[in-house]
Amino acid sequence: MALLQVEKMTKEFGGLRAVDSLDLTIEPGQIFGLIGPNGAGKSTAFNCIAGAFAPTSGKITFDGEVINGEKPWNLCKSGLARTFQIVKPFASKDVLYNVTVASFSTTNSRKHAEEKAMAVLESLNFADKKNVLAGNLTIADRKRLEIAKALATEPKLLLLDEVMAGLRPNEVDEMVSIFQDLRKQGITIFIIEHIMRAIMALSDHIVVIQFGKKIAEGSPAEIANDERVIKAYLGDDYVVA
Amino acid sequence: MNSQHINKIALLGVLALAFALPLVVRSATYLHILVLLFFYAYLTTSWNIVGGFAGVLPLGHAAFVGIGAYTSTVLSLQYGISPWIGMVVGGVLAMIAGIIIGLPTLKMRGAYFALATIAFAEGLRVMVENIDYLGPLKINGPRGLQIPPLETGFSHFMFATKEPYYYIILIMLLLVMLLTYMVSRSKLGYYLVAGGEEPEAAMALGVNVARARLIAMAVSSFLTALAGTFYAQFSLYIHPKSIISLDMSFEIAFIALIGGRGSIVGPILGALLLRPVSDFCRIYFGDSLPGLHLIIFGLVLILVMLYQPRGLQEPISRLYQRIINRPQPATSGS
Amino acid sequence: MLYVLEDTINGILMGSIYGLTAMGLTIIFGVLKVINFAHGSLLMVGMYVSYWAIRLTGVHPYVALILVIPIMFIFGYSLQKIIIRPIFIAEKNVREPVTVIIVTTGIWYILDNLTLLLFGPQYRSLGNNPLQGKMLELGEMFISMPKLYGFVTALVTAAAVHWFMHKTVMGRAIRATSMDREAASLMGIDQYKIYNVAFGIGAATTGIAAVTLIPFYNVFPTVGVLFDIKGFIIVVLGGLGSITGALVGGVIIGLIESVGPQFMTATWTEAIVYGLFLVVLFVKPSGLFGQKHDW
Amino acid sequence: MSLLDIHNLNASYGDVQVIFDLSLKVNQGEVVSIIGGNGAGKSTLLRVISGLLPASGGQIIFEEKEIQKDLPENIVAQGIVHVPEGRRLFPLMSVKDNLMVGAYNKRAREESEQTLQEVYSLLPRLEEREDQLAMTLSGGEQQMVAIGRGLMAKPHILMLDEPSLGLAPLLIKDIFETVRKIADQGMTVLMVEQDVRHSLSLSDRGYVLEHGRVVMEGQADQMIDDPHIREAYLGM
Repeated sequence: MALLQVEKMTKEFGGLRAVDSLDLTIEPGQIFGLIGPNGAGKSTAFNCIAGAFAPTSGKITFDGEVINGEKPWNLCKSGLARTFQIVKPFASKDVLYNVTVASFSTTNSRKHAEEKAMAVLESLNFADKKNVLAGNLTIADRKRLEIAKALATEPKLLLLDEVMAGLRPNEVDEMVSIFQDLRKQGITIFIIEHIMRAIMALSDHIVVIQFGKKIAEGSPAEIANDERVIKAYLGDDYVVA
Repeated sequence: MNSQHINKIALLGVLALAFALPLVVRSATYLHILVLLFFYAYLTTSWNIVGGFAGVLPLGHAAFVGIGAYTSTVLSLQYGISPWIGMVVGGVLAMIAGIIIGLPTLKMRGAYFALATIAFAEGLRVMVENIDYLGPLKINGPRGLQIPPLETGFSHFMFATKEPYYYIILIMLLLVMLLTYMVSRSKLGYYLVAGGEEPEAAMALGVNVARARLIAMAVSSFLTALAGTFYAQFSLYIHPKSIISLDMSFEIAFIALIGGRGSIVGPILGALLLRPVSDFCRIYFGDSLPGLHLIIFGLVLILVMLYQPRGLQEPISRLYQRIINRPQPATSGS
Repeated sequence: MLYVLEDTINGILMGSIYGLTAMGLTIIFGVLKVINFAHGSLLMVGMYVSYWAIRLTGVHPYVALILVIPIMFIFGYSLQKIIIRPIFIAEKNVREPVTVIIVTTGIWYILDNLTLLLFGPQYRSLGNNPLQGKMLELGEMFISMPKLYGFVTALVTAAAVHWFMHKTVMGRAIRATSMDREAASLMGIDQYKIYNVAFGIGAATTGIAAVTLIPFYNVFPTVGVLFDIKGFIIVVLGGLGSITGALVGGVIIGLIESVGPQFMTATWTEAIVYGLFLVVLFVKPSGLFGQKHDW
Repeated sequence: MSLLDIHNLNASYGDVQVIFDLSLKVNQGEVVSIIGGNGAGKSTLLRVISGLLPASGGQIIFEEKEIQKDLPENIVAQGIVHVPEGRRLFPLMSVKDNLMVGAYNKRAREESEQTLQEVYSLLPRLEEREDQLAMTLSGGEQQMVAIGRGLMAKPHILMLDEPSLGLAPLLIKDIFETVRKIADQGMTVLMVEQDVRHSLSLSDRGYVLEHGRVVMEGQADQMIDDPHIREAYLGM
């Protein structure tokens, strides 16, 4: 059974169709990439799935439950965690505090929550920064914190929204290996990313959308050579060599 | 001796000083000033649970003071019920009011919430001023209620001297500080801070921000009302214009903002700073320069917002850290 | 029946003056997105300026507008430029400028109490003036002349602001800034200067409101507080940022206050106003007119 | 000396560095395209030039004057006009008022009526719709207003940020046709685009950005079919 099933999802903003009858199927254990040119509707699709807003129509099924329009905090408890494109740390608090907020979603005890947060930080080689104020972190560390927070909620599906934007090439590589590790631990990953090199290296399966519609899907190699994809990215007069 | 030891000793020293103070301060005027200082510190600490941790700006907390004061006073005057019981009843009523007012407003943007709380407090004041009898209960409208000092004693919450009031409010303050300390280290505290700083991110991490704020509002209004009963028993006269006043609501917020929102010591610092200004201005310049203390409040508020927007608690605790760490430079991080 | 009609007319007249007192609040909010808690104090300052301008020159109250409008404009402009602007710049990246609200509260306290120091707590009334106690007799109804003047002034001011915002370069720049600060700066508009001007205009319209009030209303240091809270209620009722909304909100309050006492004691009407405010806030927080820029 | 000369520019959002040691120039009368995938730093570059985002290092020299420390409103006054990504019209203002706001700077203000007629003759649709509120226009029309509003400011250089963004293919052709007309009248244009083919076909020169750095530059007609561009966009 698919972990996440999106059927005929449409989202309109005042007559404008940002997402148009989109179908997606994510199998457990997959790293699933969603790409498309600027303004294609990726973030809108992402936000509908993550519960930031309800789709206008269509059906989203997660782990056997229909989750259309479900509140974000309930989605989190059912095992769906997300990161934000613009990272949102609790800036006046330290790293451990930030992650503990997240691990409270599975316990009421501060001691347990902190222990769990520490375990997540250690798994990401991040424990040495536990007392640093989140507002003082570098961007790479903020992205890492964002992932640590999402992981501390013990997700089955991790939604990643451009977590590599603004990272240096070596930091991107580090991020890629973190995600590969997570997959090994059995976490399914749904990723939107602009850095093609990374998404091509990571994904098992990629869906490309333009004007809110799916225009192609397949393995990274198939996508990179798909005529419709190349035209979507490079202009529709582009001569495909 | 490490800094943790110094902290403990300093804390004990301050506590001992606070308890010993009435032995030294024999003047009823100064004791009165101290009682009011602690009273405001208590109110601000209660305010801080919602106004500080949750990051919203309530500007009508005097309404809860009024609910507490009126409830216990009416119950004790008409039915002879001990103010201690009335205190709890008032707290519960205020909590219900806090939930009713918070339910629709806590989701709003900050300015709307601030306005809604002001309107609630002002509306309540106007109603109290208009009501002589609420069913069988005598509210006495604009004339207010006088508490005749008939029987003194603990169960009557009435004393001939100021010292007992001093100790009661001191203990109330210490308890409420302990409570906010515990809240700040609990799941609720974490959720309030997270929801106050980045509501969207907090929700994605499983935090029902509106519910956490509502709980904070309920706790805060309950605690605030308890101080209302104290005030009624201390001053023996309550009156809608003085106890449900905008000035009181704003003073609470000012103390918190100047001292430091969302910190445990912030309200104490704010009260230590502002209350004496207010009292001494009134004593010495009340006739010649009326309103001087409010001008000072306004100026201090603007300066703090300009240069220390997170309150004076921050630079002061930095200074304290530097002093206690001076003998031996910071050794280890653990 | 006639009483009700008379009260209704007087309620509309007084309500439009309320609307005029709140117009500056809504303009400032529309551009800066900040609720100016010192707005009542601006009105109070305007009333003292009008009072002294009329007293010292002995002119007809409305002639004093020549002095009051520029003085209040400069006052508002400077207040924003000197005190509020630095906070704005420091909080540039904050979604909601709560600190600015707090600072305007500080300004409120300073202005009210400084006035108390300077002029004392006593109520001052203009006393003998050409509009004092004047009534217009319509059949058996008596309509207050100073309020009628105020009503006309409120409409003229609203029309003038509308004209300014639509037909002048500065007005268009203000509207542009209120809709999209960044895009406006790409058009060469200095947003902080626009804030100064908007604050100046807000204060100037408040000064006009002060002139309409002064022929029949006492002035004292805390007079602003009454109008401050009324002003918040009016602009939220009408929809923050809307000038028509401010006038309509004002008229609603005016009507409740003047017709209400036919059915209940006068002070109860005040409670009804707060109740109505809370209901609107709960049911339709964007106000009756939404957050439209109708100017 | 070029009209616009950028040397070793660096820029960051907070502590995220987005532009690294970037150098580029635009000569009088040229059309220059900046292309590159999502997130390559193209829009950021325009935001730094127009003063919305401060540069953290390097120089921007425009008409022989350093401008990297100037405020946006002063940069417009000197003749650099930025038509932002996503149009950013003033939604509740009429088309005409939107255009008139474009002529806010002193240099443009005096000639605004005359410029308006020029813009109308270039974009006749706008005259038909001059009283309509901007928010009621279609995406293509909104982009036309945005470009017209930029022209109202009397630019010496017009910077266009993704004018084709979110538009259907037919409308994209219209927009590029308009840009072509503007260039033919002698306007210097610096354009950020995703639509490689269209933008390079009307440009004199082009730059390819990747991770905030220039990775390729050259004559537009030579770049147009270069396989490296595809690699830069699709990552393989």
